Order: sequence, then structure tokens, then C-alpha cells
Amino acid sequence: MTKVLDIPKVNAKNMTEKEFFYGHKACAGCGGSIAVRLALKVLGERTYSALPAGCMSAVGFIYPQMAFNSNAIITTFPGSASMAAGIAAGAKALGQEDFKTVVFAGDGGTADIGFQALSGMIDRNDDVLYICYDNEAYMNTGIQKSGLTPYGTKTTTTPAGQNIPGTVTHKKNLFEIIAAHDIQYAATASIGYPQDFLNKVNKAKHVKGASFIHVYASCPTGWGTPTETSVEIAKDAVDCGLIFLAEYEDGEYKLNRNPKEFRSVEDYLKKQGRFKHMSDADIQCVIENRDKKWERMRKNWL
Amino acid sequence: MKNNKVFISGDEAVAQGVRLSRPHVVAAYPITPQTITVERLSEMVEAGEMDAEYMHVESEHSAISATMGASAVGARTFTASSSQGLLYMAEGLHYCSGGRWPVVMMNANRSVALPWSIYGDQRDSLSLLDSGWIQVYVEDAQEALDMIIQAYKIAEHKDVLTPMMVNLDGFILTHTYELVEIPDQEMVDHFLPAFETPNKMSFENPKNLGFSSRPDDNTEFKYQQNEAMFNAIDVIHKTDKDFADMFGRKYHGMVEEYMCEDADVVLVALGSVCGTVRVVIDKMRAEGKKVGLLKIRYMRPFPVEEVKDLAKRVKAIGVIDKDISFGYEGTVYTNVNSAISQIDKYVFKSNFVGGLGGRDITKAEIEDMYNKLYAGLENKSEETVEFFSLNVESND
Amino acid sequence: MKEIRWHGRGGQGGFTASRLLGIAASVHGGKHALAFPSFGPERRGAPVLAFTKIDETKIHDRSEVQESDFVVVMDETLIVPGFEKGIKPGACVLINTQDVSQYAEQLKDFELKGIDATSLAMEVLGRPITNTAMYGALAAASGLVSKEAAIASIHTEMKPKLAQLNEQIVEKAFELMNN
Amino acid sequence: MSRPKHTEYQIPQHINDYPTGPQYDAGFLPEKNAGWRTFKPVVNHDECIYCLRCYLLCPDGTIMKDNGKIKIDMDYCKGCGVCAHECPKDAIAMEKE
Repeated sequence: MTKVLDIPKVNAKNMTEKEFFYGHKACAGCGGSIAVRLALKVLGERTYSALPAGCMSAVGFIYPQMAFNSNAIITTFPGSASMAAGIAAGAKALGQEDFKTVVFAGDGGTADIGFQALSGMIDRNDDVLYICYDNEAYMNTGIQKSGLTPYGTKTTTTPAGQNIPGTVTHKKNLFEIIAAHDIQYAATASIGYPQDFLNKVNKAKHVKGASFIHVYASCPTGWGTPTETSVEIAKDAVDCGLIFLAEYEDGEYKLNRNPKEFRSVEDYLKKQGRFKHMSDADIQCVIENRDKKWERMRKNWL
Repeated sequence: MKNNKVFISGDEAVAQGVRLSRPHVVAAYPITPQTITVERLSEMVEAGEMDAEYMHVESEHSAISATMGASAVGARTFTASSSQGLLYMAEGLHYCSGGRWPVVMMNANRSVALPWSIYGDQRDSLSLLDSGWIQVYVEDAQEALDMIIQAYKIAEHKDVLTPMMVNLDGFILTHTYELVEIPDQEMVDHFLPAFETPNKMSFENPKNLGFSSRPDDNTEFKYQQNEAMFNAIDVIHKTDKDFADMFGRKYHGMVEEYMCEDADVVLVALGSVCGTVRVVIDKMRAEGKKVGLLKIRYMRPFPVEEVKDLAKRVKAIGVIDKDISFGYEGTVYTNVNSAISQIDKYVFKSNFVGGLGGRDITKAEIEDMYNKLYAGLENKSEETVEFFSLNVESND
Repeated sequence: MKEIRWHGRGGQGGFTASRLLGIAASVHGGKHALAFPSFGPERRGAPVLAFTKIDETKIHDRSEVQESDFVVVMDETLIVPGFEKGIKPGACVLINTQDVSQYAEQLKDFELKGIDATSLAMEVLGRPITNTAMYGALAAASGLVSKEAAIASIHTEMKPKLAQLNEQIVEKAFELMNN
Repeated sequence: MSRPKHTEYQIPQHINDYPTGPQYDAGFLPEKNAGWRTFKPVVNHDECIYCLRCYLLCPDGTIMKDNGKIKIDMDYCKGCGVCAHECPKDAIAMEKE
């Protein structure tokens, strides 16, 4: 793998002027589309994008409006990783060089229905960058619980009443599950820290083989937040410690951000309609879970 | 042509056909009785006899997804499956035909659980007749090899661009060794040119593929797909002729008739049982009975004209179905019947359902079918549907 | 058409023998042949059957073998009640045994032949792998294929080193059966 | 060209006018998204320090660089307000359409 220092940094000043995800029909203020747009600007023209069912495919390819301004394809829902692997293999077999294949899949398409294919893709070390834009529920079908929906969340299948008191499980530990494959490069990111995300995509671009980025991407529609705060809320999530920024590289974990103090979890939660119903006890449970996680990360990853 | 005859199994014959067709990407998940095919292909790649990307996919769903991905950049692809594996691919089968990606697949016909059975019948592929794939059924290992090569030519034809499934009966064909002539690579290269398609992503001409359509357009895309399937009929005939001209083996396109010119009573069947039927016909013909066989080769597109033409000439038609659409009748029978209903003539019809889960179909049973057809004809009976090989008494 | 049934245990090479016969008859004998195992998962040690069909013309009949003309028993412990089913009266039954006379009563409807294939295999290979010995013996006893075709099939199927040893076995099996 | 432009779509009259299967030119945009807006961003170029944070974070990529100034493609701006909210100099105001 190319050493990080050798890779010229991509930022707002020097990135390509070209837009590759344009004219799409995503909700106003969509965090997922920020992730897709920025990643494609780093990856550049010679990119094949593969997207399973999910918001980004649903809003990008409605005939005749083709919002991907480079090669892109909608894949089978459970098979985005394998279809991308097929693209990479086919292009290689045809003698193509100097191209990248990328998947943009939601949390459901990644941690749930698409997981088997993703695991196979990493196991084979197929030359694919898999980006999971995590908006913490099945948003395309109208906000249902996924394996990455956090504790307490109210969704249309976890209605936060007497019998189903919102989501009762914590997020699946996707990053470490991916890292446990001994993948060459995996990272977490948030659209609230865009330069960090750009750097990670840039690093993954230069991996020959499988790489993975789990990017936290807000959804104003599903989260009950104003459209203009999409970036801010994704930053808050990191600052209050519920989302962490880390990398797994050469068999080692690395915690990219280790704040001395976290900002208020309660403030973060109370800004969002999906958490409005949560009791003090619920919030306490979220905080305890956060602290346990950080204790472990600080002990093992620093 | 130099004599290149080898003694190999149906699975191995398929692998040879694939090798000669030079796919760029092979992605398949092993399942009995298809496994030998994928093993041989990996050996060929290992030995450098085949220059293909061999993908060790973790499931059938990923096998079909990967082949579609590769086809979407213009690569020639191959996959193979059977039974539960084919059903696990079902989403991808519809996806692939809708995407107009001419993936070629071998399916080893095997029964479908439950109860579990690794043995042969045709319930797997026949349950997916509506998935938009061209489906051909072969009778022996040579035909299996030849049809893999032909499949690429048919599927990739610009007027067709539709995936194709080559079906061979599990064990009876996949695991039986027989004499097979291996065509010459140069001749295959001449017969089967490189794959060209407008339906691909490229850096010269970037595209968005697999998009969604609104109700305003969806019917048109499906109309096109149906049109392509009908276009395949001419392409199938032409390919069969070109193949015969070059390799000397002719398969007669959509169907093959055996002893039907003057026949009164005819059985219709798919796949390997046709061979056994031929043997019974020879015996009964020697006894003066005017019996014949219509071997249906293609279930999709369906040989409507051929079936109608036959029905006009004969008095009774029986259909052997190694499948059952529960609550109705065999699927082949439904299709044949629908074609026969288009002509204005009384034909006595009967459906013989059997050979399920690997049950042998004997010569005596086939002779019995012909005799039942004669009896039904004599009595001017209504059509009948029966399970012909129950080992126990039934409630009927 | 001639139909041959092979009795062996999983791993003993009965199916290989059935294929060798098919190769000899078709590739090297100008006839047509089919060879197939008893269908199903193969388990080491389990009793298994294999079949060869040989004919002058292309073989269309894909139904199971019902009336065998020749039966080869690679391991005499496989002769169990019901063994006789599906064998033509007067058919040749070839058994790997030191004493074939012990089966004279039990298998009286058939023409019995015996060969001590285990000793032959031990002598040449140093291991009790009896499939090619039984194959050679059947070829010699039946005349289904010539000795030349039988030996040629060994070379078609096997790598040179192994083929050389097995050629010796087939030669010896012919000698034993013709004596 | 840095971003695709609105293009006229010829409504098919014959079945052959459709592409063979679901495939079409990348970046083909017959529809605009301007109608989605209630508020529109208005840039105060005197306040703008050209830090490009808005350019970076626009979910629709509608902000472009134009000779040292930012410019917004109003055909595709949905009026979400991220640019205005994230501007460190409050140089973008959201005004009613």
C-alpha cells in the first residue's frame, strides 16, 4: 500500500471542479449525498460506482434523469459488493488499468442484507472500495430500524410506545466486524468532519484490494432535524462521542480523534425528533454504553 | 478435422464448452450435481488453459451478481448452478434479463427441497421460466458442450442480448461419462466472435445502468425484452445452421422430431429422457405402432409454431413432465396445451408427471404411456393428468 | 447392448474401472459407451455401484441398468442377500476372491469367475487397490474390449508413472484369466 | 465541463427510440430541481472570504468556483440552507423565493 505521506492531499481548493453526482432527487440537506459527492470527487473520472437499493440509487437513476456523471449501476440489494467485485474483475480481464470501483450502500444494504456479499468481497480481497453511508435506519422505505439504528431511536418499526420502547439494541459494531476480516484498510468517518473523510477516501483510493469506509451521514427527514443542520449534527455526533473516528490499517487500530471532554449527549439527542421521547434513564444507558466503548478503544487503540 | 474424442462427463463437457468460449469472468458457487464443472474450470484457469478471472464467490446470489457486474463492463461471463442455488439466484435471474446482460449459465437440473433431494428433476429451472432467460434443455454431453458455445452466440446477438441457461439433467447427464468430440479452438474462435454490446459502462462513453423507470416507461422496457426473446427464435435457427456447417452437428433449433412424419401418437419431453423414449419408439415401431417423439429443446422462447404444426398432424399427444405445478399440472404440459389450443382440432392429450427427485423413468413406463394414449384416443377420452410412477396406491 | 455392473466400496476405484472400460470400448474400440456411478454423494467405505453400457451404436437409453450382462465384485464382502437382483440369468459374475467355488451354490444362476486381485495388486502396487486388476480380469474374461484397448485406456486416463504400474496389472490379470 | 447541464429529452415515439435495456448516458439531466426551493441562498460577496466550505458541503454540488468568487447553479439548488448555516462569515442569506 502507498504510504500515506506519498499521497497528495485532496481538499476544497485543489479537488476537481467536476461534479459526478448532480441533479439527483435526494431530500434537501441529505447527508448521504454529501458523502457520495465528495467521495466521487476524490476518486475522479475513472470510477465505476455500484449502488444497491437505497436512497442514493433511488434518487440518482430515475429514467431519464441520470444523476451520476460517471459510470454507475444499481445492483441487486444483497449483492452490491459482489456486483462491484464483478465489475472490477471484468474490467481487469478486459485489460483496463488505473480505475477504481466503489460501492455506496446504506446501513441496511451494508450491515444487514448486503453483509454476506461484503464479507465475501473482503475475504477475496477484491479491488473495491466499499463506502457505507450510515443514516441509521432504512430511510428509503420510510425510516425503519436497521442493524445500525442506535439505542432508543424511534422509527416506523420501533414506534417508542409501551410494548416497543423505541430501538432496544445498540448499533452493530460494524467497523470492528469489518476489521476482523483483516482487511487492508478500514475507517470510520463523518460528513461533519469532511476533510477527514476526504483523506480517508483518498487513502482507500490507493489501496489495491478491498477497503472499507463507514461514514456517518445525517438524514434530516428520518432524524427530524432542520435541513440546514445536516453537517452540524453529524459533527455533534462525533463531538459527543457517540460516533468515533478511527482507522484500521496494517493490522492496527488507530483512534484519530480522542477528545479530552465530550460534548453533551443529551443536547445531541434532543436536537432530533427521533430521540425526543427518550427518558433520562434511556440517555444514561446511551452514555454508559459510550463510555464502555471509549474505555476499550482508549485502552487498545492508542 | 483432427479426431479429438474424449470420454468425459456432462459436467466436464460443459467446462470444455466454457473454456472454448473464452469467458473473461467465471463466478459460480458449487452445488451437487454441478460442482465438477466449477472444479474443472478452476483447474483450467490454474493450468493456464483458460485466461479468465475465476471468482470464489460466497453464494449463488453473489455468483449471478458478480457475472452481471462483469457483463456490465462488457466482459463475457459464465456461471453455473442447480436446484436451491438456482432459486437463491432467482432475484438475479430476473435482474440479469431485465439488465439485458447476456450471461451464460449452466444449470444441472435437480429437484427442489423439501424433502431434500440432490437427484434430478426439472422443477428448479421450470419454476423460473418467467425470469426472462432463454432456456435450452440438452439430451447428452455433446449437446451440452455444443450448446454452451451456441449459447454465447445466441445470447450476445445484438437483437437478443438476453441471458441463456443451458439445462442438463442432474447425474443422468452431469455424472455420466460418454464419448464427446472437443471442437477445435480456432474454429470456435471463428464461430464465436468477441462480445460487443452497447449496454455497458466504459470510460469512453460513461453510462448509468440498471436505472429505475416510472410507470410511463416500464411497459416499454418489458415489451423490448419480450421482443428480444422472440427475436431469439431466428437467431437460434441460424446459429444451429452455422454450427452444423462448421462442426457437422445439427440440433434442429427449437425442437427435434423423432419418427413424427407419419406418427399417430407422440410423446413430448425435455432433456435426457428423450433418449430412452427413442429406444422405446424403435421397439414399438418394429411392432408396427406409429409412435413418435417431440423433443422440446427450448422452453423459452417456446416453440409454439412447432407444437401447433405437430398437433395438426397427429392424433394424440402425451407430455412427460419431470415437474409439477401443484394444484394444476406439469409446466411443460401447460405450455404445450396452450399452443395446441390455438388450432381447431381434437387431439387426445395426456400429462405424465414423474421422474421426480431422481426416480428412474423406465422403458416399460414409457411404453405404457404410448399405450394409454392409444386407449384414450380410441375412447375419445377427456385429457388426463397423472403421476405415472407412484410406488403405492393413491386415493384417485 | 452390454451392461456391466461394478460393486466396490467408496474409494476403491470401482467408478474409475467402469470409466476405463468405457474409454477402452469407445475411444480405443470404436464402439459407444456410457459410464456412471450410482448417483449420490460418495462416502469412503460405503458400498457403491458403478455401471458401464457398451453398444455398437450411439446409446440413447438413459434409464437405470436393470439387467446386467456382467457383474464385477471388487470386494467379496459385498455379496449380500439381494445381490442377484438385476443380473441376467447366465450372466458372468467376476469376483475378487481366493476361492470362487464357495459361491457356487449361492450364485448358481450365473457363470462365476474368480481372481485374487488383492494379491495381484499387492504384488505390483504394494497396496490393495484392486480396481485395475478387476478391470483387466473383466476385459480378459468378457472380450468386451481387447487387451490393447484396455492398456490404451489406462494410458489415456492415468499419469505416465501410475499408468506403467497399472499396465503391468492388466497384463497379469489377462495372464491369470487366460490360464 | 465541470457539471452536467439541463438537457432536453426527446420523448420516445417508437419502441426503438428506447435504449436496449436500462442504460443511458451518464449525467443526462432533463429535469431541474429548482422547483424544490422555498428559500434561496444569496451570497454577499463583500463578506465572503472564499473559504469554500459551502462548496465542499453542498449536498447537491451546486456551488462552483467562478474567478475567485463562488457561484450557485440555481437550476439544481434545493434551498436546503447548509451553505448558509455552515458559512463562517454569515455571508450567505436564505431568502424567500
